[in-house]
Amino acid sequence: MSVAGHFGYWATVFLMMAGLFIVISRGNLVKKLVGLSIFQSSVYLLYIVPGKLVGGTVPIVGEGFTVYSNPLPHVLILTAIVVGVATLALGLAIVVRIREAYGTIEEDDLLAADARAD
Amino acid sequence: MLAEHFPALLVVTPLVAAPLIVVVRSARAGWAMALAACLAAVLMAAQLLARVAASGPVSYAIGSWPPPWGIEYRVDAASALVALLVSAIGTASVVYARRSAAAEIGGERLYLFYALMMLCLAGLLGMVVTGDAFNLFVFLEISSLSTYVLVALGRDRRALTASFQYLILGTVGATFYVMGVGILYLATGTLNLADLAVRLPQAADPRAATVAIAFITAGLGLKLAMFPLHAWLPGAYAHAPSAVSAFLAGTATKVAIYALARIWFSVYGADALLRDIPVAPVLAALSVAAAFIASGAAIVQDDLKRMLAYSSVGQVGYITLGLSLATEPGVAAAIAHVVNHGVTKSALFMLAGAMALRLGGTRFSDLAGVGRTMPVITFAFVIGGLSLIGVPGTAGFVTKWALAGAAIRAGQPVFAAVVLLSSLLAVAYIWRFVECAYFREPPAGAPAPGEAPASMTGTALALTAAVVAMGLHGAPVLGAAGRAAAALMGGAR
Amino acid sequence: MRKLSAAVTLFLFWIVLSGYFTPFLLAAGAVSAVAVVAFARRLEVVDPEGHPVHFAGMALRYWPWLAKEIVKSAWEVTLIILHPRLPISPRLVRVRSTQATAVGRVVFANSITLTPGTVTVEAGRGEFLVHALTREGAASLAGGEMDARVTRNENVS
Amino acid sequence: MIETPGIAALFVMLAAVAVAVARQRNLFGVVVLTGTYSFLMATALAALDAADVAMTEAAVGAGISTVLFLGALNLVGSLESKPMERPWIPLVLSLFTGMLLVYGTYGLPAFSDPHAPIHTHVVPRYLQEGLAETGVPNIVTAVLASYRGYDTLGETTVVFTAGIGVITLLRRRRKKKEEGGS
Amino acid sequence: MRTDVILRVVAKLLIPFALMFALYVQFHGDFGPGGGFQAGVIVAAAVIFYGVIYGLPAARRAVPDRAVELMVAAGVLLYAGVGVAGILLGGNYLDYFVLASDPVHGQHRGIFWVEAGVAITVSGVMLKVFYLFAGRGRDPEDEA
Amino acid sequence: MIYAPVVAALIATLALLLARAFLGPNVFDRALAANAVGTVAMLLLAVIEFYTGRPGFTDLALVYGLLNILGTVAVLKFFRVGDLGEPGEKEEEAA
Amino acid sequence: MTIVELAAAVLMGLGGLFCVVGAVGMLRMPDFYTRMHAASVIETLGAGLVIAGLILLGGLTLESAKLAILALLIFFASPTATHALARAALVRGLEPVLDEDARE
Amino acid sequence: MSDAAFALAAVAVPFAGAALVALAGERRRDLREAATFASAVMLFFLVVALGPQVLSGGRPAVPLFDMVPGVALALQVEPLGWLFAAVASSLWVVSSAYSIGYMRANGEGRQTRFYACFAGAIGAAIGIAFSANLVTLFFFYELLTLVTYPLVTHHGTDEARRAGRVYLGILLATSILFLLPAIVVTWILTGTTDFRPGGILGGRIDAATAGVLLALFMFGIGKAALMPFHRWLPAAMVAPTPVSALLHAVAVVKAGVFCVIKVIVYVFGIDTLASLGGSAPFTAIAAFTLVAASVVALRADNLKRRLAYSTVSQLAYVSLACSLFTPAAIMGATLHLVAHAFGKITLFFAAGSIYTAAHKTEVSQLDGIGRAMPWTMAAFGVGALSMIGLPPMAGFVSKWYILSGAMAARDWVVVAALAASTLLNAAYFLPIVYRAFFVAPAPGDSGGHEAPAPMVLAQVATAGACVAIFLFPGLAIAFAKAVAGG
Ligand code: NA
Ligand code: NA
Repeated sequence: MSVAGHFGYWATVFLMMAGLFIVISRGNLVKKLVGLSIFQSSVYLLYIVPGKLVGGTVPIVGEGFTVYSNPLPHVLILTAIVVGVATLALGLAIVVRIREAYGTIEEDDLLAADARAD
Repeated sequence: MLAEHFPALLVVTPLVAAPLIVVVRSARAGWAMALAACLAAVLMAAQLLARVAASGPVSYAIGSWPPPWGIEYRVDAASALVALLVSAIGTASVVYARRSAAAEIGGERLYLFYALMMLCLAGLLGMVVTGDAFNLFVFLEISSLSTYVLVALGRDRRALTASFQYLILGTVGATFYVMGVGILYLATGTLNLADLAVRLPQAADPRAATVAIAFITAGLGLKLAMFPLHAWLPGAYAHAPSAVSAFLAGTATKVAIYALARIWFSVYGADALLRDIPVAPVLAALSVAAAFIASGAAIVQDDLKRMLAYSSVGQVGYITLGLSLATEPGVAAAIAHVVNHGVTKSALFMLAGAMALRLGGTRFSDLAGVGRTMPVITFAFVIGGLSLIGVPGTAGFVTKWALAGAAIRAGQPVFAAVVLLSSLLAVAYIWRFVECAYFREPPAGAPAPGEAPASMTGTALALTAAVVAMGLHGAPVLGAAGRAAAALMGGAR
Repeated sequence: MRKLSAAVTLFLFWIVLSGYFTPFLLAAGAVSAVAVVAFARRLEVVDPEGHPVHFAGMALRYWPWLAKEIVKSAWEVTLIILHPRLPISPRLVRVRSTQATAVGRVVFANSITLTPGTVTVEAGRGEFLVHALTREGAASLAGGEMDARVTRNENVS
Repeated sequence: MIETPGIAALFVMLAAVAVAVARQRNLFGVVVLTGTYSFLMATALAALDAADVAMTEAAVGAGISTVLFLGALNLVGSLESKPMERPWIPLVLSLFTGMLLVYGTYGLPAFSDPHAPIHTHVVPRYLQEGLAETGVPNIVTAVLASYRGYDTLGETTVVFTAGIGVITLLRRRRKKKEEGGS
Repeated sequence: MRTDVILRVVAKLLIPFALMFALYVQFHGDFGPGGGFQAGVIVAAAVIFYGVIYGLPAARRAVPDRAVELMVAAGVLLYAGVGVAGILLGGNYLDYFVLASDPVHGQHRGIFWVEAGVAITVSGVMLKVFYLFAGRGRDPEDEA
Repeated sequence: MIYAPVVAALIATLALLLARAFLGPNVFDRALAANAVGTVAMLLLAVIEFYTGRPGFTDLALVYGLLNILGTVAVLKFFRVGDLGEPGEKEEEAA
Repeated sequence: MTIVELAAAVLMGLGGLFCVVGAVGMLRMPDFYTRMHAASVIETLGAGLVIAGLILLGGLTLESAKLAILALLIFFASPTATHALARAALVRGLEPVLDEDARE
Repeated sequence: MSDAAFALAAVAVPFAGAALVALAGERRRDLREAATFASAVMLFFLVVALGPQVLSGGRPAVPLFDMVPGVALALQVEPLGWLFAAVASSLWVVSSAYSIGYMRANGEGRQTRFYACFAGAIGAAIGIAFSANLVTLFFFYELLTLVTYPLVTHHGTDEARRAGRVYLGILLATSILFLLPAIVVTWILTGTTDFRPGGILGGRIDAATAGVLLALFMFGIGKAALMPFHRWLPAAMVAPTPVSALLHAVAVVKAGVFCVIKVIVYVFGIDTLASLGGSAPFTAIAAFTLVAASVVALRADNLKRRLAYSTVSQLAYVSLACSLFTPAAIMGATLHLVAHAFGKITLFFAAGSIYTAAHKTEVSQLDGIGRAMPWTMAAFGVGALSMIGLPPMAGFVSKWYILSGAMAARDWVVVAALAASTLLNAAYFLPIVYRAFFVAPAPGDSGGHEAPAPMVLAQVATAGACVAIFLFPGLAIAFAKAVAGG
């Protein structure tokens, strides 16, 4: 229950906060997507750090090894990474279209343009 | 027997239809394949619903790996009902899209539209029938990603900003969900919902369970447009192509609600929620706020689709209010409203889409005098609006009845009052449309009287008729919802 | 011939990577090698530039010398970095290149870059633009030994 | 035992890059930093024995994402035009969420606790029987492709969805004169 | 300015090895890190590398859009098809045990084909996305 | 124990390179640092392979190497001509 | 600790040191172009020595061959990347800091 | 055909008529009006045919749909409902004739919608009359509100739209906020919402709950126009006169008080209420409404407005009677429902005739009009006397029973209120009759002529009915007794 024993969680928490902060606070849409990527990546650590066993190895069964780190989080996070890049691709495609339609990718300008349209 | 594979095939059929459509590259064939997949899904969901009602929940081990090691598909009275709703509305939307999407989306992208619809449907159905917390996330993302694109296909450039906003918030929500699931996994070592239900109470630390449900509720709350996490919904629904609005309004938020109810009641259990974790009162408060604030916002919108969208946020408030009661009648009422409001809102968006097609838009200034130019569509819209208000004889009444009853039974008459009082706001926004449609003169240069294409009008009217039928003969839905609630609250096993 | 040698090279690459000698994986490696060569031909990368078999001998004759040069200049740069006053005299110089083929020029250019203290900025025909960290580095390059060695090796086969 | 401090050091660097990303306003700079972030993340993952994940993160984060960002920046311009204003609400929101997560994870098992539920439930079968049941020594692959193969079907579908989504969004209309081809 | 000679030559040298490496990653997913997804990404990266250096039209000539779009769909179909095969052979969906008389052999077979499906779709999608982004700034052109 | 010094040195290298990546001041400096980070990460992976005695990390390092060069070249190609897809003859725009 | 291990440890330690030196150079050098030379130290001596040490530990195995491939990749790719960087920087008009006497 | 089928047909016929009207459309107006008239007549015969069966104790029942589990959308004919249906259907025949004359003579627009909604309103009223349970009643109650909304806003003017808002706002709000919760609570308490003789709440409810529940019902039934929820009624007077006549004299407002009686008799049960006591607040509110509305009527110059407030006050009679919880008072309430219907429709017919023939809307314009329109003003006189409750008019019979109920309950406040309102009734009706016949027309007033024949015939018929009910009260009393459980 020591703070040191939870450093993985701290890293998760910090990256999550940083990512969320970028997503919310930055007006540039590309920057938001970058923040979103960081936010998503915090989950990697949440899952994978606790799966590590010091003295264990990669979960590839082989002669002479008995202690393996937990493979299940690896499987899950592989999926999460794929989801992340898929989201990124889509998000960027939408940003490109927004830029073509509005001439800007700054949130404030977009809001102003939409407000004028209403 | 093929029928024993229906739990898997229900999802796989639309999932396979999507790449097939991409291979075929034809809008016409794509439409036909999408329709066929939808109809197959409807039949399978109906068969499953009947089977579950007759002989209890069905568990299907994908890959023949037994749960919790493999991924389990689990059909019970709740998931079968929601699956039937989703596939039925999907079918209607695909039929409707034949003319509507052709008019709104460029020809060379039309086949992709149908593929995306199928992906969205597959994703939603997967969320419904899966018995695995992480698999739910995967299908959530399938449905979300396809939804972002579908929304972006709207004609107006604001569809793009709406889609982007949805993408950001939807991804944040999904990530919150995964965090919650991750905490649950760390605390219990399992991802299978049924297994979680068994192991969670034995988990060492109650704080983890509390925070996990907070993250999951916030995450799914974003997807289901729970107030105040609804910011993405009005823009998305208002600017998406009509067929997409109709489809999403009836399915997307509803499936997220189902997922939330599944985790709340099947994994955590009502007792734990009411006793240990203060999440139900928070949800109740937000629901009340939604019912009033969002419905109030609906009144002041200048655009019919946007008005309907805000109305959806308010109506979702009713549903979450039912869930927050954490009693069987409350959950049953919520599920019933999922079905009834799903059909109602789909019908309304279809009708609004029909108006948009003929009038070029759904701003109230476009709609002046539409009661004379499109009498049938307008009349049907009024019927649908009455269902939003909860007038007897419409589906909305049936669930408002159940919800008010559940609130009173749960010793929360205030919530019953909230439901009824806020439906007066629905009176206001629906009557705003009525006055616009019937009391204002059509603008100069308005199109000559005439209805939308038959496939659109017909689908919309069929759903409107369903709204009335479910209102007059509401017992089947309420009965099914009651069984669904029992299944949800009886635990996943 | 070039195709065959490319396929064989790739198959050897596979063997080194794989370390498994099951029939299935060996067959997979062979098929993969053929498939990659076929696809690479589609990309038009299996040509004298892309698969310079004739440069094979160079590995033995030129690389040891190059390695020595690299270590030498790396050490010099290390001393500069660690020197309190950071005694640098950066400059852009033009260096003559006498190689006839593109591959030869690339070998020369990359050798320059690989050697700490000099970087090829432009690899034009007959003359490179090089950024050097020190006067001495530029001067030794201007001496032309490296150019000559590369050209010699280029002409061997 | 250099693993733990090494991993911790990588985490600190990751956090530092995240902060740098937040502060950097040239989007090219951001993209480059993001690539660095991915390399660090992948290294950390490798150090955590998640070799498959590390390979994926490296391939995706440092390779594909960079290309994607650049492709997009080409079309949208590369400078974030406005500096940050009033960051307090986002800050408070992020902090609140972070504190919630801290609260929730504080009671969870500590790093490398072999008696944690995740090491004692479900997973033992994969590690002990996986090779015999699937013939695949890499348990990650066994779980990914077989035990939880359905997740991976979903994951492939996610990629497919993104693919046709981008096609749908970015496909140009054909020129009139080229019509009638197919 | 002309394509840089250094990049051109190094790319020619690297790309076949990158492709071979991708196939290695694909086939050795059972034994080490890697598998369909990673292999697919590396294949796509190799072609993208080619496209970056030799230009988008060259890449499109080598790997036409139509083929890429087919790959995008084919991988999912292959994966889902393995699942259906499980049903047809008397098992559950995605049941590999029934794919061969020996269950473990069946598992091998199933994993092989689903990994192939993943690789095909992933490489197709990555490539297509690159084409679309890189081609966006130019004149409209027929993508069929 | 023979690995501890090299791991420590490599991590220190990473930290210093990151400092350069943050300081910039321009995108080339950052790209240079990022490229070096990739290289050092490759070395770190190779060391981890021997430290844990498990094969596979070299594969990982090779992936790094391949994608590192792809990423760097893409950034530069982009910077030079402002377009990923051009063969190279597009006119220069002022930055 | 055997002789081989000792030798390997020395090689790897030296490699690590050169890496640190290169990184210090990256920080100390005045402009982008000069920093490239510092980076070269990492990619040549640093990487080379570390990998050499590892090959020594691995002996005559396929694993060592793989490491050699890795080294080859670094030696082919990194100068290419450095060159590309330098060229791009010059083309985009990034002025190098030059010594007073460096007027060609 | 069984009696159940008759009951179902009675509800269905007006809706079928509405559909026919809509199909006929503006182009075939003769067909359209024929459809209206034919439906009215057919409905009347269907209702009449049910009478003997109901009087002899038969209760034809038609379960339709399971609206919510345990609560079906179902019809059942019992004496009170039959009586209401009989009044509504017979008056529809008369008012069909009247409407045709009125609408044609005034050249009103949107007549198809008018006739269709009119028929729909009658259908909803019959549905209310025949509902077997509270939910069915609520369904038809709301339907009636909605289908009359287009009638109220018929003219499409801003004034009409504002009136429509008030109309819908009050009626929907009260029904959703009070009536629906009352029904839900009843359902939760008893597990049923069926109307049963003797009530369903007996033994399941304490006095406090009963008081709250009763309040919810009384105010929830906004159509009964208890103050302060009465404003929709005068607002609705912007509608064409036949609408005011039929709907706001018969269908809508009677539906309101009908619901009140039905709830008190069949949901609470008179005995239950009497045993629980606590009726005083409702009695007070009803009494206040009774007197206050009369005062407002006295001050209204607009004829229809005066009639409207008169209606508010007359409805309060029924509510007042109901709140006494005695059989005699319930009988009186039932009879008043009938008597007021015939009297008030006569008055509205007359007002419409005056508007059609002389284009006059204000009381102050009516000097000497009796000379030009003797039939109309005679009918008006009959209606007015019936309202006041003087013999030989129907109003006397019902007021007699209410008064005796009040005396039996020894509720002197009620007696006083009745007396006061009778005086007020006289004060606001008799001057009109006096002006019409005994004051000379204003100079320059041409005097005009009698209204078109269908209208005159209709008002004479209803005036005659007022007298007839006084002369032959047996049938009505028999039904009223059956209601009160006598
Ligand atoms: Na160099
Ligand atoms: Na793998």
